[in-house]
Amino acid sequence: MAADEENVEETQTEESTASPKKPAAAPAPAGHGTAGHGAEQPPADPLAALTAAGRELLDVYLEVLDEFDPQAGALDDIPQVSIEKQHVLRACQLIKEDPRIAAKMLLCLSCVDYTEYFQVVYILQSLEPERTLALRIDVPYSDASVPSVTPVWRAANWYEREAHDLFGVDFDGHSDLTPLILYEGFEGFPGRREFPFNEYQEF
Amino acid sequence: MPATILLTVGLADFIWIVVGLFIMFTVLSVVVLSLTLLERKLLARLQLRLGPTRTGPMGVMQPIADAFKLILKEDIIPASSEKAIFWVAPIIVVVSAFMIWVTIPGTQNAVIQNLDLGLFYIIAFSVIGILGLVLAGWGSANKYGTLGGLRAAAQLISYEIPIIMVAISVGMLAQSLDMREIVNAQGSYIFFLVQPLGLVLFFIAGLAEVGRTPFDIYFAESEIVGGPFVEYSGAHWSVFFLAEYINTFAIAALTVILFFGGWSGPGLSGDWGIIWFLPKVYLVIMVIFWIRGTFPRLRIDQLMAFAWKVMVPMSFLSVVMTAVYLFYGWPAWSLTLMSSAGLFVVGYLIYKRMTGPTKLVSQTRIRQQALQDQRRAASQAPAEAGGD
Amino acid sequence: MTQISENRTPDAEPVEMLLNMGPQHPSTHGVFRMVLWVDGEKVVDVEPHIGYLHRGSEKLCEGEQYHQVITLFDRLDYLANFNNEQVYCRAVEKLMGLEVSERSEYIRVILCELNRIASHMLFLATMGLDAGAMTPSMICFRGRERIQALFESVSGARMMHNYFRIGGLKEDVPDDFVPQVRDLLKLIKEDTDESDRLLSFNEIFLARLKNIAAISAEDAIDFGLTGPCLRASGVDYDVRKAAPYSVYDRFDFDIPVGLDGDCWDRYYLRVQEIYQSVRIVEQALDQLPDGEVASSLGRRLIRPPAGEVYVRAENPRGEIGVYLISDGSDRPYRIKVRPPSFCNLSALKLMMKDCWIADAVVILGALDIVLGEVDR
Amino acid sequence: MAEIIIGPEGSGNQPGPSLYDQNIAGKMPGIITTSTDQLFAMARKSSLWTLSFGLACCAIEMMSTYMAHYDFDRFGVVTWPSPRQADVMIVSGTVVKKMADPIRLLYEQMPEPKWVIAMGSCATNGGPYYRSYSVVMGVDHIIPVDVYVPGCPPRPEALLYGILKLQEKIMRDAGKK
Amino acid sequence: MFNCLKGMLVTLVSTMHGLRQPVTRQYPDSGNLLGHHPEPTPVKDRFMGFPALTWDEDVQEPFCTSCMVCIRQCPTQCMSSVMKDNPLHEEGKSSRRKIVDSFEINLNRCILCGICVEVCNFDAIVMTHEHEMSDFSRNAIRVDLPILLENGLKFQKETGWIPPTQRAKVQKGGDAAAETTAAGTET
Repeated sequence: MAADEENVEETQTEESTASPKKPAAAPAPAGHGTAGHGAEQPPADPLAALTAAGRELLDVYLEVLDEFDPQAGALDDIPQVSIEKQHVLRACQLIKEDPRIAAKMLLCLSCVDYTEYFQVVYILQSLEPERTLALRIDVPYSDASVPSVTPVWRAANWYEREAHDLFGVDFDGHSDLTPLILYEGFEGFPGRREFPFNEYQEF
Repeated sequence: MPATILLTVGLADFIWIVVGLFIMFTVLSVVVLSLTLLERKLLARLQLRLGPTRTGPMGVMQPIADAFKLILKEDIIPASSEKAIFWVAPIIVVVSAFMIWVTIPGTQNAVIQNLDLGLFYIIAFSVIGILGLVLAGWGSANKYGTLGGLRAAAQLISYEIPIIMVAISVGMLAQSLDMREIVNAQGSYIFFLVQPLGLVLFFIAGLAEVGRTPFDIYFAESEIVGGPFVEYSGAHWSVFFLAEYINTFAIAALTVILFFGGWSGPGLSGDWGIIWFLPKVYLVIMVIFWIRGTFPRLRIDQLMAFAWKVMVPMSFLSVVMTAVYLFYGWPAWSLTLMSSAGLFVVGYLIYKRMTGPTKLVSQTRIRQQALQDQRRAASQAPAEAGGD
Repeated sequence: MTQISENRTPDAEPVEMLLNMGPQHPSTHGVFRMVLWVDGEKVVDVEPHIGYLHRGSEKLCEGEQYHQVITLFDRLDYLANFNNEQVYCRAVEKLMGLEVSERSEYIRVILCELNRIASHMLFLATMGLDAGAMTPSMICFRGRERIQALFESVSGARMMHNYFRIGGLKEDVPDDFVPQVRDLLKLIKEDTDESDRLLSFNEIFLARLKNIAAISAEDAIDFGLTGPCLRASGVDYDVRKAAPYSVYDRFDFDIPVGLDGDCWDRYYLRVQEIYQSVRIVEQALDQLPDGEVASSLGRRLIRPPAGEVYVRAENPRGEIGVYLISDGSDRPYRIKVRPPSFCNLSALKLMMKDCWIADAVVILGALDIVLGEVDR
Repeated sequence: MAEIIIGPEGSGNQPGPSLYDQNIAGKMPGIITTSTDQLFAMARKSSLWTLSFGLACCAIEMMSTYMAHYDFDRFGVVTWPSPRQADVMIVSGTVVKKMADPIRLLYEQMPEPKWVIAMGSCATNGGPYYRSYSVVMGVDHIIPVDVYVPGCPPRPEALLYGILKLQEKIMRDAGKK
Repeated sequence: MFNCLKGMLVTLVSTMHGLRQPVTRQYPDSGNLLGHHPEPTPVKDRFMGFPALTWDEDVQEPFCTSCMVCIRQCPTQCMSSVMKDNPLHEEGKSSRRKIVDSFEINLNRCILCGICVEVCNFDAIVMTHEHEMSDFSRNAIRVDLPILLENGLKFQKETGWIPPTQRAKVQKGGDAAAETTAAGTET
């Protein structure tokens, strides 16, 4: 009988600690250079997860984007560079056209809401040799607009429309930012953190 | 109108026509019900299924339930449609379908009104149905419907020509356009033996004429969701359905009459010939359903090209061959030979036309194989080098 | 809709007709809407509209605990449930630095490959239906039904399995799993052979599919196509080979590659992929080790350390990517899925240049989209 | 979703007797009506043509049901692409707000008598997406539903059982008059 | 041309094959009709149907103590329950201090994921093989404690269900007994 009781308590304590709580402060974006990490974390090397080949690639990557003051980082084991948002179009062109990287494919364009600013993460792929890269830009809430990269990769078209739908980020130079997946007349930006969940009402 | 008919045909004939029409209507309705059941059961068997089993024993009541339900369904006339045309179109289709049967004989005597120009009459009336389809598509004020109607017009008129040509060649062989005469002319040998080319052309064109797979383009379900019938519901729609199956039956019956000797067969004479006639017709219909269960659908441009580049020239050829044969009075096997040669040409033409993509495929495969070998060699080479 | 009609003025000659396909249309594979401008039977332009199945999965994931998210991932690409579960579990495992036991990796691979076969079989079925042939669909569904029966005996559900766990599996496979799968593979081969004989080289089918919507490798890469759609254009890119994950580097299999990048290549490539998947499963069954499969986490609540990770995998429809951000709590901070069909579909406009209405249906069918994944 | 159809109390959202049925009943003399009603109901229940209409995950199981292994055709259930020729609408999958209007339109395009089956938990009440901002909490907020098939997705057998239930309902409704 | 004919042959062969053996299962029927596969497909052992609560035969009470773990872990939150003091515990018959007073599951909402079974510490909830529960109204399939227990009992009887934790013990105990019969069983 004691075992049962214990079990109950154990689960409950576990549950109580597990209660949903919003992060008091947004997690430190991993890609912000050397000093970008939160104080509570041990000052680990952000590039620790990179393999040797990854580091090599990162060096090349930094060299290619030298003119935009890039900051090195790593998205887990993917080499990553952060730049200022106004350079993104030119940088993307360089990344695509430079033979040393030749990231011909845009795999993913993700928008993340850190409650104070957005981050737009481009995950890129070069096919020969097969390598993955990440490019990250910060977008402030007050001025949520980014140069569109549709001239570089046509794949960005729908991704940008989607991000515009869900997060309200404007993409300058995009030909058609009409709602893609939300219906016309939807209010708010559901991707943002402050957008509430529905409360279910039983009928 | 009735008065003039009375004057020309006489009272007894008139009564017989009315009674005959009624009998025809009943028989054809039963036939359509049986066909829908046959189609569902046969298709199910082709597809490893069982088909209807739960309505009556083995599902035999299924078509009756369907018919009842369709008649009881609400009949919607869309607000934006041309109401008169919307109403009239199914009637045109079904009347033309029924009118064909006035002169198609089941046996020597089982015919409502035999006509000397029976074949001509049938072909003439079968064209009227197209008008109904076009009107239905246009009148329902639906874009799918309009597209379907236009497709129907293009398709059916194109395939009308080979049918006419083949019918002419058969008429020349039998020296008559009277359906009974045509059957009687096949006493010694059925025309299939002397005109295999004609049969193949007639059957393919007939499939196209009733819109059966692979020619079910004007109501292609996955493309234009039912074409001209998209806005029809309830009884109106069932009328189209009825017409479609009557036409299928008519094409099968015509195939049998023109090429397989109709009701003539060993052992049975007179009106008992119906026992030969019906199984033959149903066999042809089963082949139609079999084809339906196997083939995908053609595209409209491929269909038209096939009609005008293969079917029409070859049907002309068939007429010419028959004419030559008759003019010189050659023995029957010479026509068989010529016709078979023509069939071979058709086969070759189809082969040429249709194997274009197959050739592309084989080329692709060869290149692909080469590429893969190359790749494999490339991937093995460094491994070996590393091993060394 | 208003802006659509403004785009095209009726002054221009020839007048084009606007044809609306979907959201309910027999061949849109769910609820996808495309607006075609047609000139007679020719398609002049196309405007795809998605979002008719946008369920907000990514947002919902932020409100679910890590193990509950698996149920939502099941329903993303509802034809490749195991593959989706696998990529999500791998993402969390990578974040936590968990090692998964050999046996569970092998079982995952076996189930994923079987799921790939099931998905491709559904593709063959719908491809036949789109082209107007009914029987292949029945044959393919017979095979699919067998695979689903196996899934049911393994995971307890035919489609939404919820079987993979972070760090392992829910439970071990049943005792007769290996002989069962071996029997199944034979039947799958038979079914595929039969459907292949029936449809693949049928002249009408070839005429309908060959040289339709051919796109070049450059275009395909630029549009971010992945999976069979990319490989049909001749690009030899498959995540299973290019960046082997799980235990895929231990198997010997080929990546079928097309050359022309047309619909038929896309179709036939999938037929060949079924055989390759069968090969993988056979090898995996031979190598299947013994051992523990249950997750080392047990019933503990999962709290990965703060960080982010991007994990890729090869789904039946292409490359799926999961971009997962954790803030150290028990719920993910953000999950972004890179859906393969989403990118494949965005190239629709290019593919439907200058085709016929009947082709439009076939092109869409050959893309093999799953709307649950496109809209999320 | 401007308006919500609310059925009679206590019965969920069941549709009342349709106008069309009432008309037929009104035209027929009493005794005949009962038996003909039964007869008509038998015809109707044996020939339920569905609108081929898949929304999400459940659509795949619905397709399985049509295919050889389960064979919906045995029940006389065949699928037609146009709503005009359909009797039953199987709402199979999540109903999203963007899709709500088309679904309602389709329902209105179907001729009477017509029935709706809500297949799966999403179509019944939102299912796993009950917290989503874009999902309708059950298709019965938009159109009246006759039979609810629970499950996520329901096995094909469960859907067949739902059809049997619907047949039962059709017969029962005919007996009531 | 050749391939077209080959395709026709395939359908014909499958017909001939099919004349003997269509794959269709006749779902509600349990007999006759050409003798084809009379029985509907049986569900597999592991099939996850709708959840139900189990009944402890030893003590004659539910296993469930209403600890709310499943309720919190349910992705769709389709359950609710109320806890009460266990009268049997006061009598000393049962080891459970608390017992379930009422339990409600909205099966319409349930997505059959099996998480509740997995997290349950008391073997109190099972996924039964029940899956045909269509009904005419929206909330008809909202089941409460008696029905849940009834379903659970049915499932227990049908499958000879042993609580998973005890199952492990039984297996271990069996092994231990086989190896060392002398050793006493430990609780």
